[in-house]
Amino acid sequence: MKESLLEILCCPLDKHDLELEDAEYDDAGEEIVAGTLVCSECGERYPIEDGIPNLLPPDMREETPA
Amino acid sequence: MKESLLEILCCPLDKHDLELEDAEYDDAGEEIVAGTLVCSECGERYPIEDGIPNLLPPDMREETPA
Amino acid sequence: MSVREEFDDWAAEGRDKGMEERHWHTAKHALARMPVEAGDVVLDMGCGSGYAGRALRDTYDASAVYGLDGSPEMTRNAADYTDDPQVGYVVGDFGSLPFADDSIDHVWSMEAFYYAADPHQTLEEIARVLRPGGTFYCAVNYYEENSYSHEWQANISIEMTRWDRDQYREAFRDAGLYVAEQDHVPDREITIPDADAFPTDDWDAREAMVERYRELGTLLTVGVAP
Amino acid sequence: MSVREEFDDWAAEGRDKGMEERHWHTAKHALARMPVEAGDVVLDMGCGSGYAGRALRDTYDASAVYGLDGSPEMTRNAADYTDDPQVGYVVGDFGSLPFADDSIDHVWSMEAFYYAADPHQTLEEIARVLRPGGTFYCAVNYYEENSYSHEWQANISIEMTRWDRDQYREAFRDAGLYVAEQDHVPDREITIPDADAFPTDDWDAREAMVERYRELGTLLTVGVAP
Ligand SMILES: Nc1ncnc2c1ncn2[C@@H]1O[C@H](CSCC[C@H](N)C(=O)O)[C@@H](O)[C@H]1O
Ligand SMILES: Nc1ncnc2c1ncn2[C@@H]1O[C@H](CSCC[C@H](N)C(=O)O)[C@@H](O)[C@H]1O
Repeated sequence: MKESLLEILCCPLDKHDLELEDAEYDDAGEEIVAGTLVCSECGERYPIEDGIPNLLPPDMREETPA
Repeated sequence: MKESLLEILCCPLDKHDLELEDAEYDDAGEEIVAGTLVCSECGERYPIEDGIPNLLPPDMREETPA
Repeated sequence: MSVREEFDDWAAEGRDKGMEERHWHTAKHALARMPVEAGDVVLDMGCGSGYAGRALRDTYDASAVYGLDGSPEMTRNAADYTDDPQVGYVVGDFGSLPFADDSIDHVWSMEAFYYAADPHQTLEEIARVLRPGGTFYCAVNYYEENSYSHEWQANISIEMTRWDRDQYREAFRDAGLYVAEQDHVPDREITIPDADAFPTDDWDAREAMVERYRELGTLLTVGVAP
Repeated sequence: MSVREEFDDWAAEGRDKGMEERHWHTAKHALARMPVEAGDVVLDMGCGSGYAGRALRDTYDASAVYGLDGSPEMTRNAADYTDDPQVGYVVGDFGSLPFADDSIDHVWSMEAFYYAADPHQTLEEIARVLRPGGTFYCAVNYYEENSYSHEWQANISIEMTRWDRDQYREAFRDAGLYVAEQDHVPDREITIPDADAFPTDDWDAREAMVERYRELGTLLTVGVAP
């Protein structure tokens, strides 16, 4: 995902802003390939997997088997 | 024209309500076949001819030759 | 010549019926998209023979449909063709609509909008009479991308507005309307002869006729009042 | 089974590509009507293979298109098919959209809306994320009038919403969206064999196949945020 997507993304639960943690970028430094999005209000954590943020509400998210 | 049309018609110039004068009705009393619509604000007069109100702005209206 | 004089002549010559037949090919598809509910009040701007308003009443059970036209003869013809007491006609001009603010649920106009002396003012008038959420369905065959229509101006004394797709959307927004849709509605009904019939009286090449009717068709722009 | 499980399986089996091919027949006509301007941000809800978002970017020069899907595998496939850096994907659920209020110019959804667990809530979410004047193009093949689609429910564990035309319009309005348009978009591309080929494996009679594809087609409802 691109950083610009962060401008409009929000926590699916309470619609508050998300903060990016532990970001890993691609070689060009343009795409975030891994990291965590953390709700600035409720603290819920959403993973970025293969460059795609998973913003399913936590009860609908299941960990992909390794 | 039906009287119900009067509810939404207005003077094309100043958009004020119109008042019906000298109305002639058809035999069933449902259609106004002739009469005059008069603007309650500017006093401009609009004819009803063959049951059809002529609400052209006065400078665009020409009298139909007899 | 004024709109009244020009189109009174057309009406007297019976051209209202010819237009109805040709325009119906595409108008019916656009009319079928309108979100008219039972009880709505619909305005047909530049109604000509009035066929579109009658179709709307028949299809949607609108409580009233009014055809507005600048030509008294057109409205007289239209009234003659109409049995339905819920369909009425008004002589009036696009530039100063004789309807109260927010009094109309939906406005329809086929092959008429571009005759407005000031199209921007007409759009503002439409935005004024529409209630919030009401739609303006504006269908035209005369527009920039349809190069085949450009020559029409030579045959008529009234100055016609020739906007392209973008200009329609921009003008709608300038008048405060949201743009919900823009589309080319193809005419699939007009008969296009086999290649060996070309050139015909009107068309040099079959491809041109296909482009004009099947591809460009009628430009429909749908606005919504905020 | 959850949406995630069900559609992860579909994605793994390559059904995303099969849907893309079939849905494109009607989707492209609806996409072509969207009033997307250069610089707009568009959301494709239930993007599957992501073909619609890619087409929107190519056609309109939207500044960004985001495909949202509840199936991580679908978004992974979609990302694999996509070169364009202005197209991104998000795993998320229709019921709680991870987008800020007024952050989206237009929302597109093909053959996906009716999987929403609570379609009314989903419409409210769409109305929330759309900026004023933004549109929601909702295209479905599974709907009440299309009786041929009713049997699909038997093949899937997710409960599907089967509204008719009126219910779509009413639900849009209940969620605060204006309804700008409703239409049946015909599929003119699917091959319908000659009468003597019937019954086929899937169709008893030719008339039924004609009704399903050429007449009923895809139900499109267009909403506009106030
Ligand atoms: N400025 C104006 N005000 C009101 N009516 C106008 C107008 N300019 C043109 N018209 C009317 O618009 C019509 C255009 S011809 C189209 C008629 C009809 N809608 C159809 O589809 O066949 C004519 O009847 C003409 O009288
Ligand atoms: N509740 C929900 N939230 C998010 N995505 C959902 C969903 N229910 C279904 N979907 C997604 O919607 C898609 C429906 S299949 C249609 C895919 C694509 N629009 C096309 O036209 O081919 C699937 O990819 C599925 O994963």
